[in-house]
Amino acid sequence: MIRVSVDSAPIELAVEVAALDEPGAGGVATFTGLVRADDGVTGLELEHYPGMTEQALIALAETATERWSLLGVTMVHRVGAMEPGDRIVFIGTVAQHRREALDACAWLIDRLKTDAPFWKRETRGETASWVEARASDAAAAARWDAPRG
Amino acid sequence: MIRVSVDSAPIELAVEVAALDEPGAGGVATFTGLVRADDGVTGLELEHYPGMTEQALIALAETATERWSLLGVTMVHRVGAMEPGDRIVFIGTVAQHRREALDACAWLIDRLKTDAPFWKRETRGETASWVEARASDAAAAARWDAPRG
Amino acid sequence: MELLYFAWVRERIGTGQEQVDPPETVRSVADLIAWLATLSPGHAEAMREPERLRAAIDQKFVPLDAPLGAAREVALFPPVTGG
Amino acid sequence: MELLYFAWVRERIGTGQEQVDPPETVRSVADLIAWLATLSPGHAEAMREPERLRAAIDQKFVPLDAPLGAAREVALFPPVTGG
Repeated sequence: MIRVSVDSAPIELAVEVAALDEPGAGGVATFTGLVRADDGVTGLELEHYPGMTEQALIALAETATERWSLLGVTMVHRVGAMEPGDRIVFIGTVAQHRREALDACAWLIDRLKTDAPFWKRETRGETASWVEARASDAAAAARWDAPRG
Repeated sequence: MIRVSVDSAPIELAVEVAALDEPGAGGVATFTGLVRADDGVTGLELEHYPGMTEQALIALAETATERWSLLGVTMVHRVGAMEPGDRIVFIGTVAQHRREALDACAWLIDRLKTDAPFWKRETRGETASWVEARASDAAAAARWDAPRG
Repeated sequence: MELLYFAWVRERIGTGQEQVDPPETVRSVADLIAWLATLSPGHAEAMREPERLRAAIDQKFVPLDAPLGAAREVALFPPVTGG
Repeated sequence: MELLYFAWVRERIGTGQEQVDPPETVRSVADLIAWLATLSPGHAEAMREPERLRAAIDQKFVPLDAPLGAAREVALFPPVTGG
Protein backbone atom coordinates (compact mmCIF):
# COMPACT_ATOMS: atom_id res chain seq x y z
CA MET A 1 0.00 0.00 0.00
CA ILE A 2 1.27 3.46 -0.89
CA ARG A 3 0.38 6.37 1.37
CA VAL A 4 1.51 9.93 0.63
CA SER A 5 0.66 13.02 2.62
CA VAL A 6 1.67 16.70 2.44
CA ASP A 7 0.22 18.57 5.37
CA SER A 8 0.86 21.52 7.67
CA ALA A 9 -0.16 19.50 10.73
CA PRO A 10 2.60 17.98 12.90
CA ILE A 11 3.70 14.48 11.89
CA GLU A 12 2.41 11.94 14.41
CA LEU A 13 5.01 9.19 14.49
CA ALA A 14 2.93 6.64 16.35
CA VAL A 15 0.14 6.99 13.78
CA GLU A 16 2.50 6.74 10.81
CA VAL A 17 4.37 3.77 12.21
CA ALA A 18 1.19 1.90 13.11
CA ALA A 19 -0.07 2.44 9.54
CA LEU A 20 2.95 0.46 8.28
CA ASP A 21 1.53 -2.88 9.46
CA GLU A 22 1.28 -5.12 6.40
CA PRO A 23 0.56 -8.87 6.28
CA GLY A 24 3.66 -10.85 5.33
CA ALA A 25 6.06 -8.12 6.42
CA GLY A 26 9.49 -9.17 7.69
CA GLY A 27 11.11 -5.76 8.02
CA VAL A 28 10.03 -2.16 8.43
CA ALA A 29 12.50 0.72 7.94
CA THR A 30 11.76 4.34 8.73
CA PHE A 31 13.50 7.66 8.41
CA THR A 32 12.42 10.84 10.16
CA GLY A 33 13.96 14.19 9.33
CA LEU A 34 13.89 16.94 11.96
CA VAL A 35 14.43 20.68 12.03
CA ARG A 36 17.86 21.17 13.54
CA ALA A 37 18.44 23.98 15.97
CA ASP A 38 22.10 24.40 15.11
CA ASP A 39 23.52 27.40 13.24
CA GLY A 40 21.18 29.63 15.23
CA VAL A 41 18.09 28.54 13.31
CA THR A 42 14.95 29.63 15.17
CA GLY A 43 12.34 28.66 12.60
CA LEU A 44 11.78 26.93 9.28
CA GLU A 45 9.14 27.54 6.61
CA LEU A 46 8.43 24.89 3.99
CA GLU A 47 6.92 25.95 0.67
CA HIS A 48 5.80 23.42 -1.95
CA TYR A 49 4.09 23.06 -5.32
CA PRO A 50 0.60 21.72 -4.55
CA GLY A 51 -0.39 18.99 -6.96
CA MET A 52 3.08 18.38 -8.33
CA THR A 53 4.42 17.54 -4.86
CA GLU A 54 1.94 14.72 -4.32
CA GLN A 55 2.56 13.41 -7.85
CA ALA A 56 6.33 13.45 -7.30
CA LEU A 57 6.05 11.56 -4.00
CA ILE A 58 3.69 8.97 -5.48
CA ALA A 59 6.04 8.46 -8.43
CA LEU A 60 8.96 7.86 -6.04
CA ALA A 61 6.89 5.48 -3.91
CA GLU A 62 5.82 3.51 -7.00
CA THR A 63 9.37 3.27 -8.33
CA ALA A 64 10.65 2.06 -4.95
CA THR A 65 7.81 -0.45 -4.62
CA GLU A 66 8.74 -1.99 -7.95
CA ARG A 67 12.53 -1.91 -7.50
CA TRP A 68 12.51 -3.45 -4.02
CA SER A 69 9.23 -5.46 -4.09
CA LEU A 70 7.84 -3.44 -1.19
CA LEU A 71 4.68 -4.41 0.62
CA GLY A 72 4.07 -0.83 1.77
CA VAL A 73 5.45 2.72 1.54
CA THR A 74 4.53 5.81 3.53
CA MET A 75 5.84 9.29 2.64
CA VAL A 76 4.73 12.20 4.79
CA HIS A 77 6.10 15.70 4.35
CA ARG A 78 5.17 18.65 6.50
CA VAL A 79 4.78 22.11 4.99
CA GLY A 80 4.33 25.61 6.47
CA ALA A 81 5.92 26.98 9.63
CA MET A 82 8.01 24.76 11.88
CA GLU A 83 10.31 25.03 14.89
CA PRO A 84 13.59 23.32 15.76
CA GLY A 85 12.91 19.73 16.83
CA ASP A 86 9.77 19.44 14.66
CA ARG A 87 9.53 16.55 12.21
CA ILE A 88 9.78 17.66 8.57
CA VAL A 89 9.54 14.33 6.82
CA PHE A 90 8.73 10.71 7.57
CA ILE A 91 9.51 7.80 5.25
CA GLY A 92 8.46 4.24 6.03
CA THR A 93 9.03 1.09 3.98
CA VAL A 94 7.78 -2.45 4.51
CA ALA A 95 9.27 -5.52 2.85
CA GLN A 96 9.61 -9.25 3.32
CA HIS A 97 13.33 -8.90 4.06
CA ARG A 98 15.38 -6.27 5.86
CA ARG A 99 17.71 -5.33 3.01
CA GLU A 100 14.85 -4.28 0.70
CA ALA A 101 13.16 -2.19 3.39
CA LEU A 102 16.43 -0.47 4.43
CA ASP A 103 17.66 0.24 0.90
CA ALA A 104 14.29 1.51 -0.29
CA CYS A 105 13.99 3.84 2.72
CA ALA A 106 17.45 5.33 2.14
CA TRP A 107 16.76 5.70 -1.60
CA LEU A 108 13.44 7.43 -1.00
CA ILE A 109 14.85 10.11 1.29
CA ASP A 110 17.82 10.67 -1.05
CA ARG A 111 15.54 11.05 -4.07
CA LEU A 112 12.93 13.12 -2.23
CA LYS A 113 15.69 15.68 -1.60
CA THR A 114 16.27 16.17 -5.34
CA ASP A 115 12.97 15.13 -6.97
CA ALA A 116 10.16 16.72 -4.97
CA PRO A 117 9.25 20.43 -5.21
CA PHE A 118 9.84 21.70 -1.68
CA TRP A 119 11.72 24.84 -0.67
CA LYS A 120 13.02 25.66 2.80
CA ARG A 121 13.36 29.13 4.27
CA GLU A 122 15.26 29.37 7.53
CA THR A 123 14.70 32.06 10.10
CA ARG A 124 17.48 33.20 12.42
CA GLY A 125 15.95 35.75 14.75
CA GLU A 126 14.83 38.61 12.47
CA THR A 127 16.54 37.29 9.32
CA ALA A 128 15.01 34.83 6.87
CA SER A 129 16.93 33.17 4.04
CA TRP A 130 16.13 30.51 1.44
CA VAL A 131 18.20 27.37 1.92
CA GLU A 132 20.59 26.68 -0.96
CA ALA A 133 20.47 23.25 -2.59
CA ARG A 134 23.54 21.18 -1.72
CA ALA A 135 25.74 19.36 -4.20
CA SER A 136 25.99 16.54 -1.64
CA ASP A 137 22.26 15.88 -2.02
CA ALA A 138 22.56 15.55 -5.80
CA ALA A 139 25.53 13.21 -5.29
CA ALA A 140 23.59 11.12 -2.74
CA ALA A 141 20.69 10.72 -5.16
CA ALA A 142 23.01 9.92 -8.09
CA ARG A 143 24.94 7.18 -6.30
CA TRP A 144 21.88 4.89 -6.56
CA ASP A 145 22.18 4.97 -10.35
CA ALA A 146 25.82 3.80 -10.29
CA PRO A 147 26.60 0.10 -10.81
CA ARG A 148 26.42 -1.76 -7.50
CA GLY A 149 29.58 -3.13 -5.86
CA MET B 1 22.28 8.04 24.73
CA ILE B 2 22.51 4.27 24.39
CA ARG B 3 19.50 2.18 25.37
CA VAL B 4 19.54 -1.61 25.16
CA SER B 5 16.74 -3.94 26.20
CA VAL B 6 16.17 -7.70 26.01
CA ASP B 7 12.68 -8.53 27.18
CA SER B 8 9.85 -10.99 26.68
CA ALA B 9 7.27 -8.18 26.61
CA PRO B 10 5.96 -7.00 23.21
CA ILE B 11 7.94 -4.15 21.62
CA GLU B 12 5.92 -0.93 21.74
CA LEU B 13 6.95 1.05 18.66
CA ALA B 14 5.42 4.34 19.74
CA VAL B 15 7.34 4.21 23.02
CA GLU B 16 10.63 3.26 21.37
CA VAL B 17 10.33 5.89 18.67
CA ALA B 18 9.43 8.63 21.14
CA ALA B 19 12.47 7.69 23.25
CA LEU B 20 14.69 8.55 20.28
CA ASP B 21 14.16 12.30 20.76
CA GLU B 22 17.60 13.88 21.17
CA PRO B 23 18.51 17.57 21.15
CA GLY B 24 20.35 18.52 17.96
CA ALA B 25 19.02 15.55 16.00
CA GLY B 26 18.57 16.00 12.24
CA GLY B 27 17.68 12.44 11.31
CA VAL B 28 16.26 9.34 12.98
CA ALA B 29 16.40 5.93 11.30
CA THR B 30 14.68 2.82 12.58
CA PHE B 31 14.44 -0.82 11.64
CA THR B 32 11.83 -3.22 12.97
CA GLY B 33 12.05 -6.96 12.34
CA LEU B 34 8.85 -9.00 12.43
CA VAL B 35 7.95 -12.68 12.66
CA ARG B 36 6.89 -13.67 9.16
CA ALA B 37 3.96 -16.02 8.69
CA ASP B 38 5.27 -17.47 5.45
CA ASP B 39 6.55 -21.05 5.08
CA GLY B 40 3.72 -22.16 7.37
CA VAL B 41 5.38 -20.78 10.51
CA THR B 42 2.85 -20.65 13.35
CA GLY B 43 5.16 -19.61 16.19
CA LEU B 44 8.68 -18.51 17.06
CA GLU B 45 10.69 -18.97 20.24
CA LEU B 46 13.72 -16.80 20.91
CA GLU B 47 16.43 -18.12 23.24
CA HIS B 48 19.38 -15.98 24.33
CA TYR B 49 22.43 -15.92 26.58
CA PRO B 50 21.49 -13.62 29.48
CA GLY B 51 24.31 -11.26 30.36
CA MET B 52 26.32 -11.84 27.20
CA THR B 53 23.40 -10.66 25.03
CA GLU B 54 23.17 -7.27 26.69
CA GLN B 55 26.98 -6.89 26.57
CA ALA B 56 27.00 -7.74 22.86
CA LEU B 57 24.26 -5.21 22.07
CA ILE B 58 25.94 -2.48 24.12
CA ALA B 59 29.25 -3.16 22.35
CA LEU B 60 27.54 -2.83 18.94
CA ALA B 61 25.77 0.37 20.00
CA GLU B 62 29.04 1.87 21.26
CA THR B 63 30.90 0.98 18.08
CA ALA B 64 28.15 2.49 15.92
CA THR B 65 28.02 5.64 18.07
CA GLU B 66 31.71 6.20 17.54
CA ARG B 67 31.84 5.28 13.84
CA TRP B 68 28.85 7.48 12.85
CA SER B 69 28.94 10.15 15.60
CA LEU B 70 25.47 9.16 16.76
CA LEU B 71 23.47 11.20 19.24
CA GLY B 72 21.42 8.19 20.30
CA VAL B 73 20.99 4.45 19.75
CA THR B 74 18.21 2.12 20.86
CA MET B 75 18.40 -1.65 20.48
CA VAL B 76 15.46 -3.71 21.70
CA HIS B 77 15.24 -7.46 21.18
CA ARG B 78 12.33 -9.58 22.22
CA VAL B 79 12.86 -13.09 23.64
CA GLY B 80 10.55 -15.97 24.48
CA ALA B 81 7.44 -17.03 22.58
CA MET B 82 6.12 -14.98 19.65
CA GLU B 83 3.54 -15.22 16.91
CA PRO B 84 3.59 -14.21 13.24
CA GLY B 85 3.33 -10.43 12.95
CA ASP B 86 5.02 -9.83 16.32
CA ARG B 87 8.04 -7.53 16.45
CA ILE B 88 11.30 -9.38 17.19
CA VAL B 89 13.76 -6.51 17.09
CA PHE B 90 13.81 -2.73 16.99
CA ILE B 91 16.85 -0.62 16.13
CA GLY B 92 16.79 3.17 16.27
CA THR B 93 19.60 5.60 15.51
CA VAL B 94 19.75 9.38 15.87
CA ALA B 95 22.30 11.60 14.16
CA GLN B 96 22.79 15.15 12.97
CA HIS B 97 22.54 14.06 9.34
CA ARG B 98 20.50 11.42 7.55
CA ARG B 99 23.37 9.40 6.07
CA GLU B 100 24.89 8.65 9.48
CA ALA B 101 21.54 7.61 10.98
CA LEU B 102 20.64 5.39 7.99
CA ASP B 103 24.03 3.71 7.64
CA ALA B 104 24.36 3.08 11.38
CA CYS B 105 20.87 1.55 11.53
CA ALA B 106 21.59 -0.81 8.63
CA TRP B 107 24.97 -1.74 10.12
CA LEU B 108 23.48 -2.47 13.55
CA ILE B 109 20.85 -4.90 12.28
CA ASP B 110 23.41 -6.63 10.02
CA ARG B 111 25.86 -7.05 12.89
CA LEU B 112 23.20 -8.00 15.44
CA LYS B 113 22.40 -10.98 13.19
CA THR B 114 25.95 -12.33 13.50
CA ASP B 115 27.28 -10.89 16.77
CA ALA B 116 24.56 -11.31 19.38
CA PRO B 117 23.77 -14.64 21.07
CA PHE B 118 20.16 -15.29 20.06
CA TRP B 119 18.70 -18.53 18.70
CA LYS B 120 15.37 -18.90 16.93
CA ARG B 121 13.17 -21.98 17.00
CA GLU B 122 10.28 -22.01 14.57
CA THR B 123 7.06 -23.91 15.14
CA ARG B 124 5.00 -25.21 12.23
CA GLY B 125 1.92 -26.78 13.76
CA GLU B 126 3.23 -29.68 15.88
CA THR B 127 6.82 -29.48 14.63
CA ALA B 128 9.54 -27.26 16.07
CA SER B 129 12.96 -26.74 14.48
CA TRP B 130 15.97 -24.56 15.22
CA VAL B 131 16.60 -21.99 12.51
CA GLU B 132 19.89 -22.50 10.66
CA ALA B 133 22.27 -19.55 10.38
CA ARG B 134 22.37 -18.17 6.85
CA ALA B 135 25.53 -17.47 4.86
CA SER B 136 23.80 -14.35 3.51
CA ASP B 137 23.76 -12.87 7.02
CA ALA B 138 27.50 -13.38 7.43
CA ALA B 139 28.02 -11.79 4.01
CA ALA B 140 25.79 -8.83 4.91
CA ALA B 141 27.78 -8.22 8.10
CA ALA B 142 31.11 -8.61 6.30
CA ARG B 143 30.34 -6.14 3.53
CA TRP B 144 30.70 -3.27 6.03
CA ASP B 145 34.35 -4.19 6.54
CA ALA B 146 35.14 -3.98 2.82
CA PRO B 147 36.67 -0.77 1.42
CA ARG B 148 33.92 1.71 0.58
CA GLY B 149 33.02 2.60 -3.03
CA MET C 1 -0.20 30.14 -20.34
CA GLU C 2 -0.28 29.93 -16.55
CA LEU C 3 2.96 30.66 -14.75
CA LEU C 4 3.75 29.60 -11.18
CA TYR C 5 6.66 30.93 -9.12
CA PHE C 6 8.07 29.49 -5.92
CA ALA C 7 10.49 30.51 -3.16
CA TRP C 8 12.71 33.53 -3.98
CA VAL C 9 11.47 33.61 -7.57
CA ARG C 10 7.97 34.23 -6.23
CA GLU C 11 9.24 36.82 -3.74
CA ARG C 12 11.21 38.81 -6.32
CA ILE C 13 8.35 38.87 -8.80
CA GLY C 14 5.87 39.69 -6.06
CA THR C 15 3.29 37.08 -7.00
CA GLY C 16 3.12 33.28 -7.09
CA GLN C 17 0.93 33.03 -10.16
CA GLU C 18 0.14 34.96 -13.35
CA GLN C 19 -1.31 34.46 -16.82
CA VAL C 20 0.97 35.45 -19.71
CA ASP C 21 0.73 35.37 -23.48
CA PRO C 22 4.33 35.34 -24.77
CA PRO C 23 5.10 36.05 -28.46
CA GLU C 24 5.59 33.16 -30.88
CA THR C 25 9.36 33.54 -30.79
CA VAL C 26 9.30 32.19 -27.22
CA ARG C 27 9.69 28.48 -27.88
CA SER C 28 11.68 27.04 -24.94
CA VAL C 29 11.74 27.53 -21.18
CA ALA C 30 14.98 29.50 -21.65
CA ASP C 31 13.23 31.77 -24.15
CA LEU C 32 10.42 32.29 -21.67
CA ILE C 33 12.88 33.24 -18.92
CA ALA C 34 14.55 35.81 -21.21
CA TRP C 35 11.20 37.24 -22.21
CA LEU C 36 9.89 37.38 -18.62
CA ALA C 37 12.99 39.39 -17.62
CA THR C 38 11.67 42.27 -19.80
CA LEU C 39 8.30 42.52 -18.05
CA SER C 40 9.17 44.40 -14.84
CA PRO C 41 12.09 45.16 -12.53
CA GLY C 42 10.88 42.36 -10.25
CA HIS C 43 10.79 39.88 -13.13
CA ALA C 44 14.22 41.07 -14.26
CA GLU C 45 15.65 40.47 -10.78
CA ALA C 46 14.07 37.01 -10.53
CA MET C 47 15.33 35.94 -14.01
CA ARG C 48 18.77 37.55 -13.69
CA GLU C 49 20.66 34.26 -13.25
CA PRO C 50 18.94 31.57 -15.35
CA GLU C 51 21.51 28.99 -14.23
CA ARG C 52 20.02 29.25 -10.72
CA LEU C 53 16.51 28.48 -12.02
CA ARG C 54 14.73 25.17 -12.44
CA ALA C 55 11.47 24.54 -14.28
CA ALA C 56 8.48 22.26 -14.53
CA ILE C 57 6.02 22.00 -17.43
CA ASP C 58 2.59 20.69 -16.46
CA GLN C 59 4.03 19.51 -13.14
CA LYS C 60 6.99 17.56 -14.55
CA PHE C 61 10.59 18.74 -14.09
CA VAL C 62 12.17 19.74 -17.43
CA PRO C 63 15.59 21.13 -18.42
CA LEU C 64 15.69 24.81 -19.35
CA ASP C 65 16.14 24.01 -23.05
CA ALA C 66 12.87 22.06 -23.11
CA PRO C 67 10.33 23.25 -25.70
CA LEU C 68 7.20 24.80 -24.24
CA GLY C 69 5.03 22.92 -26.75
CA ALA C 70 1.40 22.98 -25.65
CA ALA C 71 2.29 23.72 -22.03
CA ARG C 72 -0.67 24.84 -19.94
CA GLU C 73 1.24 25.39 -16.68
CA VAL C 74 4.91 26.39 -16.41
CA ALA C 75 6.60 26.74 -13.02
CA LEU C 76 9.91 28.48 -12.31
CA PHE C 77 11.76 28.06 -9.04
CA PRO C 78 15.18 27.55 -7.42
CA PRO C 79 16.65 24.05 -6.98
CA VAL C 80 14.50 22.12 -4.52
CA THR C 81 15.50 21.79 -0.84
CA GLY C 82 12.93 19.52 0.80
CA GLY C 83 13.28 16.55 3.12
CA MET D 1 34.46 -24.63 35.18
CA GLU D 2 30.89 -23.66 34.48
CA LEU D 3 29.47 -24.78 31.15
CA LEU D 4 26.42 -23.24 29.45
CA TYR D 5 24.57 -24.78 26.51
CA PHE D 6 22.05 -23.12 24.21
CA ALA D 7 19.52 -24.11 21.54
CA TRP D 8 19.90 -27.67 20.21
CA VAL D 9 23.15 -28.18 22.14
CA ARG D 10 21.16 -27.63 25.35
CA GLU D 11 18.36 -29.89 24.15
CA ARG D 12 20.64 -32.78 23.20
CA ILE D 13 22.56 -32.65 26.47
CA GLY D 14 19.38 -32.25 28.45
CA THR D 15 20.54 -29.33 30.58
CA GLY D 16 21.52 -25.72 29.97
CA GLN D 17 24.19 -25.59 32.62
CA GLU D 18 26.64 -27.85 34.42
CA GLN D 19 29.88 -27.76 36.41
CA VAL D 20 32.73 -29.83 35.01
CA ASP D 21 36.32 -30.49 35.98
CA PRO D 22 38.12 -31.58 32.81
CA PRO D 23 41.59 -33.21 32.96
CA GLU D 24 44.69 -31.08 32.41
CA THR D 25 45.07 -32.34 28.85
CA VAL D 26 41.97 -30.31 27.91
CA ARG D 27 43.57 -27.04 26.92
CA SER D 28 41.41 -25.57 24.13
CA VAL D 29 37.69 -25.28 23.40
CA ALA D 30 38.13 -28.02 20.80
CA ASP D 31 39.73 -30.26 23.46
CA LEU D 32 36.79 -29.53 25.74
CA ILE D 33 34.29 -30.50 23.03
CA ALA D 34 36.10 -33.79 22.40
CA TRP D 35 36.21 -34.55 26.12
CA LEU D 36 32.55 -33.63 26.68
CA ALA D 37 31.58 -36.09 23.92
CA THR D 38 32.76 -38.92 26.20
CA LEU D 39 30.53 -37.97 29.14
CA SER D 40 27.12 -39.31 28.04
CA PRO D 41 25.17 -40.30 24.92
CA GLY D 42 23.47 -36.85 25.02
CA HIS D 43 26.84 -35.09 25.20
CA ALA D 44 28.14 -37.28 22.39
CA GLU D 45 25.16 -36.39 20.21
CA ALA D 46 25.55 -32.64 20.94
CA MET D 47 29.32 -32.65 20.24
CA ARG D 48 29.11 -34.97 17.20
CA GLU D 49 29.78 -32.22 14.62
CA PRO D 50 32.20 -29.68 16.15
CA GLU D 51 32.14 -27.63 12.91
CA ARG D 52 28.49 -26.79 13.71
CA LEU D 53 29.40 -25.47 17.17
CA ARG D 54 30.35 -22.00 18.27
CA ALA D 55 31.78 -20.96 21.65
CA ALA D 56 32.13 -18.12 24.09
CA ILE D 57 34.59 -17.87 26.98
CA ASP D 58 33.50 -15.60 29.81
CA GLN D 59 30.81 -14.13 27.51
CA LYS D 60 33.08 -13.32 24.55
CA PHE D 61 32.89 -15.23 21.25
CA VAL D 62 36.05 -17.25 20.63
CA PRO D 63 37.19 -19.61 17.85
CA LEU D 64 37.20 -23.31 18.69
CA ASP D 65 40.99 -23.42 18.85
CA ALA D 66 41.03 -20.75 21.58
CA PRO D 67 42.87 -21.80 24.77
CA LEU D 68 40.63 -22.21 27.81
CA GLY D 69 43.16 -20.37 29.98
CA ALA D 70 41.55 -19.33 33.25
CA ALA D 71 38.02 -19.50 31.83
CA ARG D 72 35.31 -19.42 34.48
CA GLU D 73 32.33 -19.76 32.09
CA VAL D 74 32.38 -21.56 28.75
CA ALA D 75 29.31 -21.61 26.51
CA LEU D 76 28.70 -23.93 23.55
CA PHE D 77 25.94 -23.31 21.01
CA PRO D 78 25.03 -23.33 17.31
CA PRO D 79 25.69 -20.27 15.10
CA VAL D 80 23.46 -17.39 16.27
CA THR D 81 20.18 -16.59 14.50
CA GLY D 82 18.76 -13.48 16.15
CA GLY D 83 17.32 -10.30 14.73
